Amino acid sequence: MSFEPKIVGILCNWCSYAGADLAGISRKKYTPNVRVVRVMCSGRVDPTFVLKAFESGADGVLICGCHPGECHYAEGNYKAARRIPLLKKMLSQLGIEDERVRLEWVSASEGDRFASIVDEMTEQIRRLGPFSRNGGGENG
Amino acid sequence: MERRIGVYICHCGSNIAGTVDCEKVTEFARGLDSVVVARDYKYMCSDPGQNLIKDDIKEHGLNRVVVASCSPRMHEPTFRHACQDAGLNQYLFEMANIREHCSWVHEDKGMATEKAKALVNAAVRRVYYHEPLETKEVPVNPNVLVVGGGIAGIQAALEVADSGHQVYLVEKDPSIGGHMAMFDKTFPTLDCAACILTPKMTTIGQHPYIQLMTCSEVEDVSGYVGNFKVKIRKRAKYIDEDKCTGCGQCQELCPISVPSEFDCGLGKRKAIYIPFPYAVPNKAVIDPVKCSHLKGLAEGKDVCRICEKGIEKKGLPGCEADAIDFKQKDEIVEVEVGNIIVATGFQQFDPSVIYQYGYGRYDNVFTGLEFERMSNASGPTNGEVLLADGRKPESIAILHCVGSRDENYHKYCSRVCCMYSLKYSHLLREKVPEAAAYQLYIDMRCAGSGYEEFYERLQEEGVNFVRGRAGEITNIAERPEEEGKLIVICEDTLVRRKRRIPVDMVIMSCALEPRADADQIAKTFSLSRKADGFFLEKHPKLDPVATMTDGVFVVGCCQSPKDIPDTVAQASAAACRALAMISKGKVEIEAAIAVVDEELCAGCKICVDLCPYKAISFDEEKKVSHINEAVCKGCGVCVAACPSGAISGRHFTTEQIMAEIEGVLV
Amino acid sequence: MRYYTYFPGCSSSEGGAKAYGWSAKAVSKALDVELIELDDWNCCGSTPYSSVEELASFCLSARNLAMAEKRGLDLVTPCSSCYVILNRTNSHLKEYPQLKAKVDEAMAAGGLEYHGTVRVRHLLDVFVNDIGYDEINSKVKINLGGLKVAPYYGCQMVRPRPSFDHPEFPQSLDKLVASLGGEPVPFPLKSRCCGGSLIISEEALALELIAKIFDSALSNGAECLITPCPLCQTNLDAYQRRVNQKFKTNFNLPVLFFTQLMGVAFGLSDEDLGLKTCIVPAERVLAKYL
Amino acid sequence: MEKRTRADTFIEEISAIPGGEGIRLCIQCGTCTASCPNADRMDHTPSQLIAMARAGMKEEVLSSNAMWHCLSCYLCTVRCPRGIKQTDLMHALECLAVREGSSSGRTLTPAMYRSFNDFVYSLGSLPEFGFMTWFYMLTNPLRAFRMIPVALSLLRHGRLSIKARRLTPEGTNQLKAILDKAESLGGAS
Repeated sequence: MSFEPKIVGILCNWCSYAGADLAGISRKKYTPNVRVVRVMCSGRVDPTFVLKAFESGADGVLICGCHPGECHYAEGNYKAARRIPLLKKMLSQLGIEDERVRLEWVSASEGDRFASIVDEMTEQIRRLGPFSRNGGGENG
Repeated sequence: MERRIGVYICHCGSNIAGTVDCEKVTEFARGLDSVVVARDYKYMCSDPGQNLIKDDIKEHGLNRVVVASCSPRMHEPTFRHACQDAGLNQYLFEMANIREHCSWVHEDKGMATEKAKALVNAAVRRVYYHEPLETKEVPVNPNVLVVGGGIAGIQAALEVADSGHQVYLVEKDPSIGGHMAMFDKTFPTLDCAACILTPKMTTIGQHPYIQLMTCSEVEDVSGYVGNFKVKIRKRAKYIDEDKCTGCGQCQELCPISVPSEFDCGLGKRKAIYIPFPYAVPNKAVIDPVKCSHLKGLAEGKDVCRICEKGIEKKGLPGCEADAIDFKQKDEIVEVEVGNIIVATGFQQFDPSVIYQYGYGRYDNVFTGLEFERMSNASGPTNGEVLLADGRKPESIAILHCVGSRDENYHKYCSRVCCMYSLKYSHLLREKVPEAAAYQLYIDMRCAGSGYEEFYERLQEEGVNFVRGRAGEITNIAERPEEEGKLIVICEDTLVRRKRRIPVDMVIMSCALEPRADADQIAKTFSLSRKADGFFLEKHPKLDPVATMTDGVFVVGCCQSPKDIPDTVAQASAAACRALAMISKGKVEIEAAIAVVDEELCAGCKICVDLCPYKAISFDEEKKVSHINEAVCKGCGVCVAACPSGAISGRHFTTEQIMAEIEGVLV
Repeated sequence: MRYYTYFPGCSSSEGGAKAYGWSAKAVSKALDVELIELDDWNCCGSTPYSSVEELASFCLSARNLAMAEKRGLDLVTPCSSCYVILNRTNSHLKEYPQLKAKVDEAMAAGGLEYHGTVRVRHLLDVFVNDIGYDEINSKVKINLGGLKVAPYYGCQMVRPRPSFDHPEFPQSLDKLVASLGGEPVPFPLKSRCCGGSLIISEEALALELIAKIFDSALSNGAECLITPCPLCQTNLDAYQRRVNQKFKTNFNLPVLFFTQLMGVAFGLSDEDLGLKTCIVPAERVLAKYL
Repeated sequence: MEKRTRADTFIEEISAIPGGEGIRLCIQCGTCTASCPNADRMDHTPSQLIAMARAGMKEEVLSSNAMWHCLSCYLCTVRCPRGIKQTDLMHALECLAVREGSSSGRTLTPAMYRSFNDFVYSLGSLPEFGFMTWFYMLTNPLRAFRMIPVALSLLRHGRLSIKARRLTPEGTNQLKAILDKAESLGGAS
């Protein structure tokens, strides 16, 4: 039985969550490894959410927001665009592989895109192996 | 206070139950902390389904409710109301999306069920921390802003104004009328566009409840549903509108003539001009880019001004109404409205990028709009269909799907081209009866009342229908009969032969595409755009005129290509939505907003600049930030940014989100 | 000095277009471009192979690409056919994983692997985009003023997308001619097919197409044609007489490689350019520039 | 698992070849035919070929001369409104035809291609003179004689080399090894 990673998806309500809904409405199939948590805007994503996720057993965290310029709240996603890279830097210093945290723009019309991102990331993390609490992946 | 949570798993017929083992999930939910009752049911959104919840709330004294079914974007309101009916605050409810995010996207029953459990668990953990919230109501400003003066904007404006509410109609061009004003006849009834449009246009001009602003554009929108503040730039026309009588004397005098936008460059206008005979307002404007006096002023010279002074030696007086005012400046107007209807329309696809069709290289290849003007009695050729050299064409080819249904340009079908192409054939038959007309089509799409009948009528009129898309248009003759002609090369896919069709004139039925400035417009009114570039409606079927931004509606071709009947229907629909809100008089505003804990606030002011809605102000006395509840939209950017954790986002508190994250990871 | 890995292709090395190879080298030298020939390269397979044995055809290209990859430079070819085939292999290997798997396996049999990192360029692309028209213009010793040239692009340098020029209305050769002082004539058929390799099996067709091309060039006042494709050059030059026989025409249009024309403008010697190999003599129109 | 119709499997066969996958997207607009310099010589137009394939007319499609008349000028490919790689599709059909041994008798192209490939296989490079004569002898000696003027003028201008460029022995073996392996792996699909 191959390793099934647990990935927390934090999606903004207006674009990405709607995009994920569209994937469902159009019956697009993708791996069940991502479990979605809804926030109003990717700008709401507090770096501690990501840490919390890893602490409570996640192998990866996927954050999705509206495309730049399309944020329902004008510019929240720009905030995310600035915060998440900082966070990733910090994580890498903790020995957590870069691929375990991913920030993507998914619009309400991009159901297919959401699905393929999920499949892709799941595959990536399968390769990385499970995230072990004591810093970094087992092979990292 | 003790938490008493009820959990309800929906089968959604087989939509969920087909992939997720609902009984197992229910069983799992029963075992969760603080859950006092868990049930599964065929259709939770049905009345009996909702009654299950209501009864349990009363019987088991539930104080938190979780429903696991479809997307909250679908039925959250339904279940919130159910809770409210049973006397439970609607914010003590949480939804788990086990359809769109689970049963519909996974095939493995086992894994889907596991995921469903996790999502339910997360919802239960989250709802544990939910707090009752009171939604506030604010009054709705009864004024309405309509942006764009095409048929869509005109219709919407009239609907609202006729109900006795103030409308501000903003149009960037000197006259309203939009594309429809350029058309000659309209399909399938063939009534003349002007005849049915001009009455509406004049009404707009005279309507006591409509303030029309032409040569104007919306620069900034602030505020929120029911209470928008709008900044409008009125560009200088260099004409005193109150004085101008529209006599047209000035444009007779003006020595500068330039291609007319209204006639698609086939005709000319002056630097001072009235856009077209039935323009509304029927007043002159000066084109600052072309007017030699205004250009002179820039270099400190005082030239021309013939329109103002007239030509003495010829005894021609200048503007007798003394309406010309070269000193006029742009002005910024601010208005307050409760609802905004965006009707900014489309632009015609520029076929010159399809090199092999030769538009711009061959004189006698025309766009649809050019042909509309040509066949219009008030147009540049007085309604005669003429070749560039003035001859009458003996044969004409009409090309469908130019820029539409084409991976290289626009994938979508522009919906109206088949019909207006048929209309062109009919007009040609009227104006050059002896000429042969060819229609090169891929599929004839005539879905609409009276449309298929119109197609049949044209077949009877003897149009040559060729089922095939033109590959290219060339002027290189290979046979004598091709000399001096344009040769349309295509496959007649019904006889399976390559054909070279020599014609005198080619008309291209060009795609309708999003306006070049659609992106700017989207930003101004915080709209989203679809993959094809048109504005995104709230729901493609059930909410086609509303948008993700409450109080802002989209109608007409800025939302997707459509014909006049559909546009008018949509415009009326949007007006009705706005009026509904106006007649209700008040609107609920989001309770899930951010609040500052003044005890914790360190007064660092980081949040103040972060807020995209300028909802946060700084209280200099108390040295703390303050959030305007009416303006805050609850995006949570400030919450995530506050270094001292003084700001919390109601209904999306860190506590709640953390609990949910923990929850999905069982 | 700019460095590139050079893939001459069969025709421009030992084949019918030797002169193309010579002039390409000479002109490159003048432009400080160093073309380092790929050792032991093999035929790209051209159209015939990809038509009959698809997998083998990709392997043929892949071998060349794999060897070029070791060098880490752009792979430059003067031959439009090689250009399209090598590029096609690149894009197909990216697009079709199952194909890549097979090619990898076959390559392994020859002890090679290809990772898909080689950028395949056409010589013309390098000249006009890496070097640039101004630079080229600065090297002109004999201004070609008054020479009316029809730039014939052929198909496979500009199609399919993506290429470095417009697929139906390319401009690079026109601009090149202008930068040499010459006068590019309007030429509607500039990127239409000359019959390609089918000249051998479907001569009648090819001759027809060639005749049309000459017609279009001549009617727009061309004195000669230039081309970036060995096959086009052979067809238009070597078969011009057959065209005249077949259609009772008397075309007498020299067909040069664009590198030969550049060489003339740069004042390079004839043995560097091999003008003598033109079957329709070019001296007549070039006389005043030689 | 519902039973597949014959049409289905033929389409799948084509779709499996790189470039063939587009066949399902065709809207039969005929742009490819209209753009093809050689459509008039084809027994079926390019778009018709697609329609036939989708109707499962395998024999008719593979014995057609249409794909063998393709000049690989890619005009259809850049113009196709559905982004179908028509030229590649034609090549795919050629390969299938060869694989099924049902290539058209009405054109010499397959023969020409084959002799071309034989040369490349054995030499790793193409001696045009040898190749041309070989081809004409193979197909129609008379045409060879008609070609003598062309050949001679090429020769006279030093443009036909009798001796072929050869790869190094190692290179030749390496190439053979690769091609043999490829052979053993079957088609590109």
